[in-house]
Amino acid sequence: MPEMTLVGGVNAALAYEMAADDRVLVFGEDIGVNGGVFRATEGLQQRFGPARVIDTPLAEGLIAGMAVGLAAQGLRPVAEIQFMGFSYPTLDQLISHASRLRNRTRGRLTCPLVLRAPFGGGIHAPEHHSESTEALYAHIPGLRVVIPSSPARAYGLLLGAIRDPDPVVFLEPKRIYRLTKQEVADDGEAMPLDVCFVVRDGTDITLVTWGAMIHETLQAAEQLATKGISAEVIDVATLRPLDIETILESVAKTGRCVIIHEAPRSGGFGAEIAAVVAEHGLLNLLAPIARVTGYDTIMPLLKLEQHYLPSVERIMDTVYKTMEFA
Amino acid sequence: MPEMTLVGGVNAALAYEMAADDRVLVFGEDIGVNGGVFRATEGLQQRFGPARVIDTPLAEGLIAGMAVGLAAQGLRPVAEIQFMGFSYPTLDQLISHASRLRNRTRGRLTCPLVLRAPFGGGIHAPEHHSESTEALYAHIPGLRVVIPSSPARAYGLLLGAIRDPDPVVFLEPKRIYRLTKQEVADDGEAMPLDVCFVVRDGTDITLVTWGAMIHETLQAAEQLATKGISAEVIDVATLRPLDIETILESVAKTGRCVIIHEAPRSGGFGAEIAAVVAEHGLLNLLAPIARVTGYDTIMPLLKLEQHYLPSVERIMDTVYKTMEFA
Amino acid sequence: MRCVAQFEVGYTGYLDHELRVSGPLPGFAREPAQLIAAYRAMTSARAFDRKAINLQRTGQLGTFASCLGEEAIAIAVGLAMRPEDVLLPMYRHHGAYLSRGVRMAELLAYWGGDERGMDFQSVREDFAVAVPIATQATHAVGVGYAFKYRNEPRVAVCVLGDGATSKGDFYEAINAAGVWELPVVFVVANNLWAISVPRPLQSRAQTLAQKAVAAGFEGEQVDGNDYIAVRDRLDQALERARSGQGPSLIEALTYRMGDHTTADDSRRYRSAEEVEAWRRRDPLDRLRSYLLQSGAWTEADDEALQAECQEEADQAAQIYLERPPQSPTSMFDYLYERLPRAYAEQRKALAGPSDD
Amino acid sequence: MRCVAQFEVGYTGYLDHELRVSGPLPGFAREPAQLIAAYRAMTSARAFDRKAINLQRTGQLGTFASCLGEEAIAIAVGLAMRPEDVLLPMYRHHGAYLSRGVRMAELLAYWGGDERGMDFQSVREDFAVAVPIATQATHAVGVGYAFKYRNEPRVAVCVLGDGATSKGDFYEAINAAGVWELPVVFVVANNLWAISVPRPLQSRAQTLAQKAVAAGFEGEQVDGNDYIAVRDRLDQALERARSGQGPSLIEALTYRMGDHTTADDSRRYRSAEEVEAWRRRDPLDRLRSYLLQSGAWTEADDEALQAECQEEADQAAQIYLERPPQSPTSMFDYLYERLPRAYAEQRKALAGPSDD
Ligand SMILES: Cc1ncc(C[n+]2csc(CCOP(=O)(O)OP(=O)(O)O)c2C)c(N)n1
Ligand SMILES: Cc1ncc(C[n+]2csc(CCOP(=O)(O)OP(=O)(O)O)c2C)c(N)n1
Ligand SMILES: [Mg+2]
Ligand SMILES: [Mg+2]
Repeated sequence: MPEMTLVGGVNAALAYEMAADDRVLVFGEDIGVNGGVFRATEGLQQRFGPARVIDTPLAEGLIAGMAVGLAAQGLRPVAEIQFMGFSYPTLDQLISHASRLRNRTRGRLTCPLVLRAPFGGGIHAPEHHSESTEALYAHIPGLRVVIPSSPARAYGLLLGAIRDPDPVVFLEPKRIYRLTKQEVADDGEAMPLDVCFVVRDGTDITLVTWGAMIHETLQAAEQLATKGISAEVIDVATLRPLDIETILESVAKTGRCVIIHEAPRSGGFGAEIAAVVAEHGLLNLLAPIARVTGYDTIMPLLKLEQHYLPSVERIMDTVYKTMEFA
Repeated sequence: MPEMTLVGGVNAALAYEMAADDRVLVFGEDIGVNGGVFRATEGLQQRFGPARVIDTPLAEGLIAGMAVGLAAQGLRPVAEIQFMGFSYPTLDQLISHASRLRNRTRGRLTCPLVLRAPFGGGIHAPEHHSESTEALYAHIPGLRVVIPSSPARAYGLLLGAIRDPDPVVFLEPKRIYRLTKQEVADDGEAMPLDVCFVVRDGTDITLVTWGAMIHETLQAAEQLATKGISAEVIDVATLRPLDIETILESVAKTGRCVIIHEAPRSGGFGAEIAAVVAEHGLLNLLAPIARVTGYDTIMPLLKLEQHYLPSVERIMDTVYKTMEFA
Repeated sequence: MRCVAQFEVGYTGYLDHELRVSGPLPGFAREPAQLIAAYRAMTSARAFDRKAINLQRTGQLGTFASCLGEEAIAIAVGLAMRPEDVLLPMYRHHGAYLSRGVRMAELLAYWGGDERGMDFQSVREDFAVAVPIATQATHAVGVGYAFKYRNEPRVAVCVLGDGATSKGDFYEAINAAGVWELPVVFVVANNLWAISVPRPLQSRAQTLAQKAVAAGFEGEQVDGNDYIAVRDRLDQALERARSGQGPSLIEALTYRMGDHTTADDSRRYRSAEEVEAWRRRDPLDRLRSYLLQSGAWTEADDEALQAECQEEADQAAQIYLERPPQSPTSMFDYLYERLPRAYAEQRKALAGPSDD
Repeated sequence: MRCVAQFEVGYTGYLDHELRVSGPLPGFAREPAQLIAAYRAMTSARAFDRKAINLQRTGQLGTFASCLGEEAIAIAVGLAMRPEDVLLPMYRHHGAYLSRGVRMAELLAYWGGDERGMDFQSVREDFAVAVPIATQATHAVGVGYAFKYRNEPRVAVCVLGDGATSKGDFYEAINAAGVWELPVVFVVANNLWAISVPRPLQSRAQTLAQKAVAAGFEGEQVDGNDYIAVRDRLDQALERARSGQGPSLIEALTYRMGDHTTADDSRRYRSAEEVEAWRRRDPLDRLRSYLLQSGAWTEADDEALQAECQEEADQAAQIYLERPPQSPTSMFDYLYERLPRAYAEQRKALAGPSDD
């Protein structure tokens, strides 16, 4: 089995599906000859030609809109937005069209598109290159919002996304694009887009997170283990539709829940998870639901970004407080 | 004191502030000669001239971007987006610039703009004319998001918004634009943009809502009173920054909390309120926090829209369930 | 300064409102049957329009956007296209759908607030009405790309208003269609108003056709109230697109004779004189007078046609009004191919205890 | 087809890379002092560039976008503008800021990841670097509108890349500037690449200057590596804008001699030959050779200048590196004029027990 990084998983999934299905087109800015600024599409244009791996003009609204047109025509467009910070011009097309095409036409037209974008901070990038605005996308009915946090899940979930008959926003945690390698079978096996993954079993507290924060959360869980605290870690993976059962089951077991995300706290997707637990799991709770998140500020430029991102320490502190609650 | 409708309150606030401050410019589509499709700007162009009351080309991105430019130049732009469903092309400017100008330049440039848009369903309008996507705006640090739900609050909060030194998204519940009249002193008195309003006192349960749903919520509260249930009703009014104290105080008193909004449930702003209560008010809770919301679907065309909107009945049902919880 | 590039915008009109004919007519216009077919379609579209406004006035339809005065464009688009082409319409030109086979009752359903209206039974690849202005323009790029990619001799036709040409989407689309030389025809129905905003406040460009210069292909103007001219230029543009010669932009000069929609009162912002002046250029009157004058059509034919079209619209209204409503739960049934279990409970709550 | 509109795009170049002079030079170019001042500014900007790349390579600066090869545009913009004009820059043309009085250490702070860098002490109404492509174009409309509204003889200058001209924002901005005849000059620095995407993939338009046709005003091309030409055309455009004659679009033809940014490797997508061919058109070399040839400048002058500029950049780096860091809590202090109490606790948590 080949060893893959997370971005390697993305690349392998794209290559696999392009080879298997000539309806799959990949496009975006700098994704052709250059292979994408993160090399997610490396080698694809060489292999599949410029008609299927298309460098577009610099226009994100166009990219989203043409994806809708291609999808309605039965193709399988996979568009790349270079950074999430440049994805906002796509929102109109996603909200007004991609998410609605099927409903609007009662199934006559459909919109099986994938819009990929790297997201999150911590790579010392310039302004607007470190956003985590997944909550905006996750609030839109008709979309799926999927975030892989390991090479295997990047591969499997992206295949699932491309094959899904409905529009998928696929957000890639760029901070961990190359952080770890993992053996992943390049077997074309897709993963489901409606489940959370329990990535570490535990009994004392449930830590819920997604994207790059999985990394800090698992580190925290390991350190907590040495202090005798057994943390269960859930990778949400698909924010819409949300697999609340897996989260509620875990909280039913542990009685405590901490949600960790990079995005600003207020109105972040952690709120939805907290709300669901507060609505359906209240009686199981032994302590308040806590959130460890980015602050309600503008993501700082690189000199201060590490102060913005939730750290292992901040997670541990909150876990301690939650454990001590009585 | 003049009697005003909610949209009349908007119009009066605009007129007052334009007369008082010649830095105030009003612009958008059809807001000049036509006075806006809802007549919110009626009479302003006649009174203040086309240089201050400007019909723009049909381009919402332009409207938002030029507002940023005007604001940075020390003017007080008040832009109208004709319907919230057409506001998505403004998101890039709001997220990437309006909310950040002050922070990016450490206060050298600032962005005192107001972006007004009618929102919400129930007026039998065509597709895209019934949206409630306030949660998208409310997740953006650096913005204020304000929603009036009475003529007096429309007047006072809009004055507050125009005078605020930072960008404000001002969402007007169009379903109740003309529903009620109220005596409002046209005295230029602004209301604060960081408080929730307790619009009905009660002791048994806290109902939290905003915008047009205030109407159904107050109706529900009245009917509940006849059944011996005393409901406190909070109009959130400003979603960002959120006045959590007022909400927590009320829940501390009542022990029960139902949040009502028109927007789709998942990732709606109700989640944030539930999360805050679950984090800081857990011990006071006698029952799970419930949400009565629009469904996680596309707002239907007019034939079915009444099935989508939370009704008095749905609110009452949820209140009963919450009251009966033991 | 050395001149490095030069551009021209042409204008085509064959039959003006005083029935003066310029130049030799294109072939199709010399066949009375073809013109009569177009005139029938225009008349039918206008009857539909009248009926829809009536239904709206009597509370049986939602807000409706009338096509009054723009039927020559709508019908020319519909008739110039082949069934396998794809239409990406705005909300106004019902006649284009109708002449492509969409049924009146289907369109009424849509404007009556029933999603099934856009699940029409013919031309099933045509796009639904685009309400957010100009957003359909980039869809047309995708559709055109799909045709080109699959090597299909098909054309995407995207119709927009004058107001729509101010929006970035329009520009991004024409620019991309130029780059990839896509089989897309952009038709700008310039009816001089975008709700209350007159054409000069949309752009200082003397013509909207010249917007194509920015995208590196040709734009042209046509008399939008002259069916012959619109149809002729569309035929050429579609043929160019179909044979791999890339995109075109046609600005059709017309006038919105009615209010913007039934929710609008255009007397607030424009003069009765202006409306009256354009009434004399009514595209239906023009074609009818021309046909009557040519002898291929008689007053009796016309009376019969009017009655026929009225009848057709009445029947469509009947079908529309008698259609059983959708179940409220249908709002969940087309959200995704299969409803995710996360929303099953919401659907159940909406259905209520009795329902499914 | 009748022709109803015609357009032309002109091109201006005075001094080409083989030092051939065309036409009579504009007045300023006949004063050696003026050209020397420009050459100094260009040399200084290049030294800044070199220093910044060095700092980045040694881990002391963030990702940096080099201006190498585009200094004639940057400096012409900076010197053509008056202090009271407002610059709306993209991220690349540091020289424009520098020649308007922004200090090198300030710019280094910004590129080093410190927000204080955009709180520069001169030209305080200039906009900050716009990272999201073309978003500054509509800001320029607002700024221009403010000038016109207040009757101030000031000009907004908006600089964009070739890639930026594909974006709807650019188009919406030029269109609106046309409608309101605003005092805005749009400068497109066409360096033939947008990261790895070559100019022909951005648009089929033969020139980017002709994009202005879509907005109803004139666009023109200029040799962007010829300081004299860029400055001359900018002077004219600014003068027109200042005197109420509305907006202009200038496409300056140049070449990005370096990588897109320090995070890019341009060898992946373009040939060494192409880069080499453009190296011979280097705008600094051209102006230096011309000045040397004219006798107004000597090799000794040049050596002194190089040393001086190097020294200036070194000193700026020193100031930058020695500046005490911001407190982490500063991320809350410029979010709103006054921090809403909703976020007070977050700020406190960040500050930690010891801090304020
Ligand atoms: C993006 C967007 N903004 C605003 C509106 C509201 N609106 C509906 S129609 C219209 C005017 C459109 O004018 P034009 O493109 O000329 O088409 P016409 O209605 O004249 O046929 C406006 C502003 C909209 N539907 N979409
Ligand atoms: C809206 C947006 N999309 C994508 C990017 C990423 N990006 C940064 S620079 C660039 C290319 C810009 O090219 P051009 O406008 O020609 O300017 P140049 O860098 O060549 O000076 C891209 C795609 C961005 N900054 N903003
Ligand atoms: Mg129009
Ligand atoms: Mg470039």
